[in-house]
Amino acid sequence: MKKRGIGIGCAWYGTGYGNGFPDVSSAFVEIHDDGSATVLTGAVDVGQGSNSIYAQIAAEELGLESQDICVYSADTDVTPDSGTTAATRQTYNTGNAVLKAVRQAKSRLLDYAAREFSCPTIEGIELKAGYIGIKGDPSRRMPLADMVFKARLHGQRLISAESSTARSTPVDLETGQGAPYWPYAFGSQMAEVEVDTETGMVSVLKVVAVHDVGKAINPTQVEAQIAGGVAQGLGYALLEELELQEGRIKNPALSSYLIPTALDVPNIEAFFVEEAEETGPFGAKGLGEPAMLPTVAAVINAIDDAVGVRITSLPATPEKILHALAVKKEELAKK
Amino acid sequence: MNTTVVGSRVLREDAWGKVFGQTKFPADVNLPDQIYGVVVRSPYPHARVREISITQAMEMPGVVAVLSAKDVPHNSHGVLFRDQPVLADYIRMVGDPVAVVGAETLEIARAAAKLVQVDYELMPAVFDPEEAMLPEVLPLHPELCPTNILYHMPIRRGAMDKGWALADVVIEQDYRTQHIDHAFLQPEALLAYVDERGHMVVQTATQYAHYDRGEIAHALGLRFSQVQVKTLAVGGAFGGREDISLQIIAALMALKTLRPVKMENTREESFYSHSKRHPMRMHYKTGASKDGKLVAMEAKIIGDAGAYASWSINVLRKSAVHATGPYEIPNVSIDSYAVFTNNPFSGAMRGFGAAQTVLAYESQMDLLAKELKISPLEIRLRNHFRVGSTTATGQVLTSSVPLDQCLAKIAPYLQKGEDT
Amino acid sequence: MIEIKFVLNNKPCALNVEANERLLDVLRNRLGLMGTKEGCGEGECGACTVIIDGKTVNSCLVLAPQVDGCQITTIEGVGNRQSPHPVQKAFVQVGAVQCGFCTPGMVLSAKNLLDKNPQPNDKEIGVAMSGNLCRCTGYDKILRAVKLAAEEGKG
Amino acid sequence: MNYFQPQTVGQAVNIAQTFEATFLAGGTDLVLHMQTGKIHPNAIIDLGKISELKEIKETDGYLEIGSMATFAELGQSELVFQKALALWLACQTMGSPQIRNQATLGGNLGNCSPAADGLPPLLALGAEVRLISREGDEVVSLETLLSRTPLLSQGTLIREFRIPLKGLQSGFAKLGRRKALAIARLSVAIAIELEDNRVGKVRVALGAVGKRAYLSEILARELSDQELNEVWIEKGIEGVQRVVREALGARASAPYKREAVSGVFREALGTFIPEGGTKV
Repeated sequence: MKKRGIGIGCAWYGTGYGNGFPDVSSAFVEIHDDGSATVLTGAVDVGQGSNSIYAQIAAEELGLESQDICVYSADTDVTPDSGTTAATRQTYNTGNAVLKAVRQAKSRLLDYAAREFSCPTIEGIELKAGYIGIKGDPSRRMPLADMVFKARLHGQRLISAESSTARSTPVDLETGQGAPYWPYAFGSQMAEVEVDTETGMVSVLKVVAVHDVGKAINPTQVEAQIAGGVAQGLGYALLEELELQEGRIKNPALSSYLIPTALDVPNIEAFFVEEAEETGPFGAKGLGEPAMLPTVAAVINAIDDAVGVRITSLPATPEKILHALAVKKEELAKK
Repeated sequence: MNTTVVGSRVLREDAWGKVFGQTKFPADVNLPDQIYGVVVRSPYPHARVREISITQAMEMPGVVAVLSAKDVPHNSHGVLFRDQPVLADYIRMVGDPVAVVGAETLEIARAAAKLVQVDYELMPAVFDPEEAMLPEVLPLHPELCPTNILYHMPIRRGAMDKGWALADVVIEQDYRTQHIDHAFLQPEALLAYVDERGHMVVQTATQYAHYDRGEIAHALGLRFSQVQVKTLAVGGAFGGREDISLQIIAALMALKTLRPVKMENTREESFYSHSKRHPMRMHYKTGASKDGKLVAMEAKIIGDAGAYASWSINVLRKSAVHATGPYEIPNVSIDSYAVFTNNPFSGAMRGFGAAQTVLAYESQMDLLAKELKISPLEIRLRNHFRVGSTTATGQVLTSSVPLDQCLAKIAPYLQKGEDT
Repeated sequence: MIEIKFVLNNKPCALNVEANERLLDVLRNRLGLMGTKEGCGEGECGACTVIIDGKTVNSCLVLAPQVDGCQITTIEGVGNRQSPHPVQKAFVQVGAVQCGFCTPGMVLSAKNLLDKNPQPNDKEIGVAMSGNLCRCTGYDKILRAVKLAAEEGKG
Repeated sequence: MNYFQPQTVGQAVNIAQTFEATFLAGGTDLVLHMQTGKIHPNAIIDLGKISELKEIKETDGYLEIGSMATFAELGQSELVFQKALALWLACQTMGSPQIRNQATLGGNLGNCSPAADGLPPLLALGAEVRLISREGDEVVSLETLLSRTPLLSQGTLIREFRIPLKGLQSGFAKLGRRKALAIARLSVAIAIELEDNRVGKVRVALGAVGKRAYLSEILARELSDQELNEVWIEKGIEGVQRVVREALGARASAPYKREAVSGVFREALGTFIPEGGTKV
């Protein structure tokens, strides 16, 4: 018989290195004569799309389009150190560094523009849709490129270097008390499973995942991170296990160390909650790791809901499930 | 805040190169006159290398060099401690690299690697972290810590006796998680060469080019300014590319031979050359009052660090800090341990210590809910963190704690279909 | 050495190969077509997928002499920046690309599916993509991209 | 290494008589084994260009399947669907699309892994195998062939499979760890003569419970010539569990497999008996 169950899982995750370890990211920015710009950071884009996030941050701040920004990263001869692409820190940390650097270069441009427009403060200047001009007076504006070029002829170079450091303190060694991470990210997922009571096989029918991202800088990438996290969570819950014998790996191959295929991952509904994190770039915080956390719990709890057995060791293999069902049957018989 | 580009579904520029197959991963770059490096790895989990004989391998036509521990200027690397050898003469895990062969073709390098004769003096090994914690077990890193307990983190908050006195329901349970591999799709690969400036250039896929540069420079005795790590496209990482894998070995070969060196792991080699997710044993005891409020929790968490420290301290710290789950519990006692064994070394992996404890704390929540005859959603609603909540480490969450909003969004989906 | 002749991405190609050489190695090392990736070397991950005579296969499990007389399509033969294949366009638009290592194989599997079955249902899409492993995306956006490419094909 | 690519079966057999060669069918196992160094063939005879070996046709009361028919071709064949459902089903879930496009039924037999997906259906359907060697043609039942060691003598070519068309109803189910790219941990193929609710002759074959797929004579005896009803199904489940228990003995996988086989048996029945085999 195939029995269905649903489970819920919640998780939290302190992003960044934590415990007072200096968590610093850096970025260089140059605004070019044609109004495009280049961002250099040490942050490796490991496929999650950080470069594209930095392009959006820089473009937003400069009133440009994302494709006007070249992001070049992780070449030690060229780019500054931006820390590891890990700890769910690159959108937040390097995003902050990029934003600071862009603002610094931009403020030089605004200073110059304010003089050009005879505006006593840069507060009166805005960058919008490729133009630079006086706030509230659409007649007085010029293409950004023209202003940059003018500035250049006057010897101004719109370059900058900035760093951003996350807040974190070491915890007390005896009591563990302290504020080790900031910010924390939260998430909750629901899984619906179908358990075959004869074979112990678990099919995951559906996963709904809701994650707190502060601000989704790119909703598509947020959804992609969530789905990827869920799939890894499903592998963790049901399939994956390195088999060791005296320290030797018995399954060092993708045919024996099994990760989910396209048919093993169900329809995933991904949602995000945006409550701005005041210290993040445009309110954003990281999502990479949190996305995979609640899945395990949702699946294990759903198995219990379906067939009334609690699997306490991962992965929840068909063997463990059948065994637990047999034990339960025996206990019921005793009663 | 009103934004136009931020918040929009901008297309990723790099996606185009990837759909056309143009994007260069480290395996996709070559240089004229390059040689191929293949690593000889230990089949034993704990041993001393008495002697390495390279004569036979060197006699093979096409073999350019065979290097081992004695050829490494500063034979160590590591993210927290430099406790991991570049080429080992003391083996702590199966797969520890003991030598590297450089040859004109990959086939020759592979064949020659089989001819490198290593004389191992086998030593007793320990694979069970709880056994490894016993004081009489030989410590794997006496220079770091006198026993195999690399790290212990206690968290103490409130008063346990008071907490248990308030508990109407108590659930006590053991949980276990397994070793996990990152299984990124692209096995480790790189190209290392000394360029026209006389600088060491390493083109690879990593999570932290600047760290790699520092470790290469340290091991080879070069200035940071003489080492360039250039990151090509990274075929997935998930924490598995944080530690050094082949970077220093390839750079060493390039330095010694002054030839470009190409290295590419097979999938099997890949399994042996990066870290694993820590398996954890977790003992949990959680108490709630009959109104469904969590009042006390005790947890003991033992993480198998394997053969090297890597990020184990940080990982087990993260386990401890997150062990309560996103719930307010006034009385908490948590102890987490990172323990050396002769298993493959554990390190960073997506979730980083917070992934294991989810199994335990969320199972406890459902078990408590069942005892209290309230729904799994209800028990979470009664306990979850809010702005102003205090965590087990005493940290006050001052802003952006929208777990309530997450749960509100999930709630309508908590209905199941029919059995079949 | 064995002389083989085949049509590669619509161009005739002739070369001498060893009997035990894999097609994957010939494509990458002899012909410089680096879009075909090796992820596992055992036909499990699908990163080395190519299309031979209208069928997707893992080029790590094909001996080069086997393709004598065949038509081969690699990722380099599918679309370019001026005129991307609808599948490639959909992958970019939907956001189905993360690290990109599995992407060439995924694109070829999707293209082959749509060549044979322009209006596949969800099940058929899932099955067609099940021989290509991905560790980043959770397949969600990939399956959506294939669906989108099929829908675009309708018009 | 010599590499031959004959155009006809005759040429292939001639080459095999001259050289100590290994036949290359789809290559999904052979190429892998060559790569890992498990096999070092002296010479290879690539059967891929022999079109007569790819034929799937009905002649004289037999479904004839050339040894080089791929799992994809079989899985897309209307004829196989109509006449040999168990085999057709096995072809849907074997490996992945890429593997099914390459792997052949003949290769599946030649490699003869314990979990070979194609063999239990062929056994259940009573398939014969036509072999060609220097001694000449031989038609042998698959069951008999699978009892030989080695399976095939040097230079023997698997020419075709012949499934007698006796109007058997058949079904198949396999248990893997995941839904694609799964090696069978258990597979069950069932073929029965079915008239109304009366079961005639029954053949049950199992995969992944021994060194090679095998046909259970005991089950055939116990389940033939009866009413098809709940009792019969439960009897089948009990029987198949007993067979698995005996076959696996003290192996680590035994406790799980002998339990799980009941679900696989039921699912296999459900593939050709309505109501999933749970109700009749």
